Amino acid sequence: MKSKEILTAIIIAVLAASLLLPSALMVFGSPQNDGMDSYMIDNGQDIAAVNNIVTGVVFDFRGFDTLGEALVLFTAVLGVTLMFRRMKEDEEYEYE
Amino acid sequence: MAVIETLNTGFGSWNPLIWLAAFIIAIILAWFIWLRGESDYRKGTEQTKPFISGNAEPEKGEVHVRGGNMYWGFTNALEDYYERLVPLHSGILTDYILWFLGVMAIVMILVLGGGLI
Amino acid sequence: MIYNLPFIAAGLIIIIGIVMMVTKKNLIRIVMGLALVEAGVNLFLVATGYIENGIAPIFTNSPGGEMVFPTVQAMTLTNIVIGIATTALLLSFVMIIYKKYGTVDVDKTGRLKG
Amino acid sequence: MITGWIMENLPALLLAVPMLGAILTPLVGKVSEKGRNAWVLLVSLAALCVAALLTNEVLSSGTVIYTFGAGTPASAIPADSGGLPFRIIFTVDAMSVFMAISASIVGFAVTLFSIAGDSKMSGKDSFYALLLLMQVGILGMVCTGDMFNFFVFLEINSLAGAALVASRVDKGYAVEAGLKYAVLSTLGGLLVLFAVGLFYGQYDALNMAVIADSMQFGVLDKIALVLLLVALAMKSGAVPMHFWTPDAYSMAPSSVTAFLVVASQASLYGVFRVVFTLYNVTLDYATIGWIIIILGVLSMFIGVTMAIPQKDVKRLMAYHAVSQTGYMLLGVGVGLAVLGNAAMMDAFGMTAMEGGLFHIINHAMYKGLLFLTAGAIFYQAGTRNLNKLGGLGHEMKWTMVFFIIGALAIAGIPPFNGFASKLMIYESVFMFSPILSIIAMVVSILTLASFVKVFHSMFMGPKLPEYEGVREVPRYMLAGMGILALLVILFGVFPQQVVDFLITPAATALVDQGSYIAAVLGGGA
Repeated sequence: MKSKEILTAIIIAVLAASLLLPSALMVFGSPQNDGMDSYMIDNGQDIAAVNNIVTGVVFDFRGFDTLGEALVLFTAVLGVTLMFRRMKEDEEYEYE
Repeated sequence: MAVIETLNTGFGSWNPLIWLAAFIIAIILAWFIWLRGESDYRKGTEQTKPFISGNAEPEKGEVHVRGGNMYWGFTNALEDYYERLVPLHSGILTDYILWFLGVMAIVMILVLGGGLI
Repeated sequence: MIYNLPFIAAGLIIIIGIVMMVTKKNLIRIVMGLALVEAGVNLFLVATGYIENGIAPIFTNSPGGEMVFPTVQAMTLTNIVIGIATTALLLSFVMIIYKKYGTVDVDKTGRLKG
Repeated sequence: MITGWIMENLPALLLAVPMLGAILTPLVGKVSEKGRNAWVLLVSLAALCVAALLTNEVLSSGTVIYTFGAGTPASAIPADSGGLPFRIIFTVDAMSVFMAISASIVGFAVTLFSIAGDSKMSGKDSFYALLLLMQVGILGMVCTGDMFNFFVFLEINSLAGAALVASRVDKGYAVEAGLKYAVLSTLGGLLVLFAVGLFYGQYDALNMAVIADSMQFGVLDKIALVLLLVALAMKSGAVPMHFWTPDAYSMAPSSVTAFLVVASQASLYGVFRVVFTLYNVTLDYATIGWIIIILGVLSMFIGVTMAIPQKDVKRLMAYHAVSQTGYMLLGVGVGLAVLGNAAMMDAFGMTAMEGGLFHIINHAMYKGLLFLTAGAIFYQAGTRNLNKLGGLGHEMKWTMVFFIIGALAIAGIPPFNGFASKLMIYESVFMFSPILSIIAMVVSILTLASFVKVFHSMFMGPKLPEYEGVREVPRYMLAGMGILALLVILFGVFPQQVVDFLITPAATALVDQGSYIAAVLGGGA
């Protein structure tokens, strides 16, 4: 099992390097601005009629994502109820 | 007609309708041969019983060749290969995650290192 | 000032989560590792939209000045809810596995194999 | 007027119909069981109709753009956006409708099958709601033109899938399979989200067309590419990341398994979309192409050799699903490897891609059919163990016929649809590299061999005493299988029409990055 641990360490090291590489290449505090976000900040009050721009993004500009988020929650609730349902007598299959 | 149904693969073509016609002709032929079979065959009589030189018929379950018996020779011939391959499917979640991350690490090296080589 | 520290922290949290997922033997800890990865990704997302000395993108009583980017914050909010839903479903799986198998050891729950 | 409204809002309706259906299913189920079955059937039929209308619309008049929340949904850049698409935009091109129509057909057949096939199960309100939610996830993934939206639908898809895999608890085995699927796909999904964050940090954009337009292929883009590529390839079940596939496919109810095949293909669509639309020629296409080819060849070979010694029929078929995914990766990988070379692309690259894409819809049909027949066997015989089954052909004649059709199609025997796409892959890959083509043919032969085994041990042999009471399955199940069997034959007999109508536009849409960008951003890109 020694070689497996070494392999694990190598994999983790490579992934760590590649996930930490962005922190060396991106500059914190001055993001790239191609106009999308500044446009939202400048015009969000007019278009979405909100003072909190994040609210405007969540419920208007990207409202469809929020619907998707609610669906994920719905999915998880259905999944959990499916797991803890009362099962019939001979429903379960004996896997061999 | 022949042009419409022909599949062009870029190098040649293949016409499934001819195949289909051959298929249907083969089935009709088989049906024809079957029709000419023994006319005194009667269902439910002793004719339908298997004839095993007068010996008693074994249990139905023993006659049937089960799935596990098939390709025994194949898997036995490739035993070395299967002995290496099957244990990889260990069923342990941690191993599966490691395989996923391992492939990701390899591809990461290939793609990021591609500029250096 | 705090040069790129949030990005480094996000990367480190993700890596800690991944290490936890591949080294721990308890299924609940594996799910916790997943939650850590998710936290790291969330931190990374929020950090990409920060502007130095920026204020929250809220105009009510705003002190004035540059505002940080709102899109990533909205995305993070969405992802937090998705993460909670996922974690809840996974933990309920682990509960059923414990009920049926009597163990949450990852080595002993690997019964489907080959 | 109402037709005009429907035609205008087709992309939204494509999702809204199953979404609303899923939310109302538990409520309808409270009223009556029969009503719920009819409701689910109706919803999935309506979704199929919408998908067909949308396919017709896209193939006749080009890419459809749908902007959520803007004044007019059809405007690519909404009036209030200041020249930038900051709202969520659905970009439905030929490739998207190709995936959507195949998912909807399988979804309808699966629902029809499941009405009778899962009647022994409890908790069916949640079950059907989750089935429809999974359809929402798949359709959303293939239609969206927004990276974060793609992630959200990916999560819906994998969570609903995991819950459905675990739905027949089966003394904990099914839950174990569901846990493996859920953990791996959630980890993959989070890495996809990290890649989305990388794109956002560089280009301040989430729309695929905008990202594709400003793609630089710097170091960060390379990292994002690897994260997206490997995570989505894992979700589509490519070797050596396929380990969850046999577990999840074998323990899920059969109707769900047939649908999980489509869910995996939606992730495969994600791989192709990322590679071709986001990066296209900017990436090092030879390297990435070869990576995809190697994944494909490994999938084909290891998948089929692992299938041969299996004794659980659904596990065996699951390994074949891995193996067939390899064909798609091989075909499209060859297309990618010669992407920048116009002469080679004309000579065989396009044909290889068309073969790979044609195989997607063919695989969805025949593998769905095979899993449904396995489900019919399990429904009647109560076991999936090939060492126990036997002699079922005497009573289950229709199931046997459907199984033969599916098995011949997957083995690439003419005149069924598997042959058509495999022929295209063999011939074009032979021009690229003969050895790959030969491997593909050998894998096909091994596939046939292992299905001979399955056929013999399930249907042949004397009537066994333990299956005395076995009868043909109910009509609904036969109808579900019949639809898919009919399509398998039709696609096999008229392949050129299908290729001309669906596949060539899809392959062209995939390769032609410029027109995708132009459809969203307008003008020459």
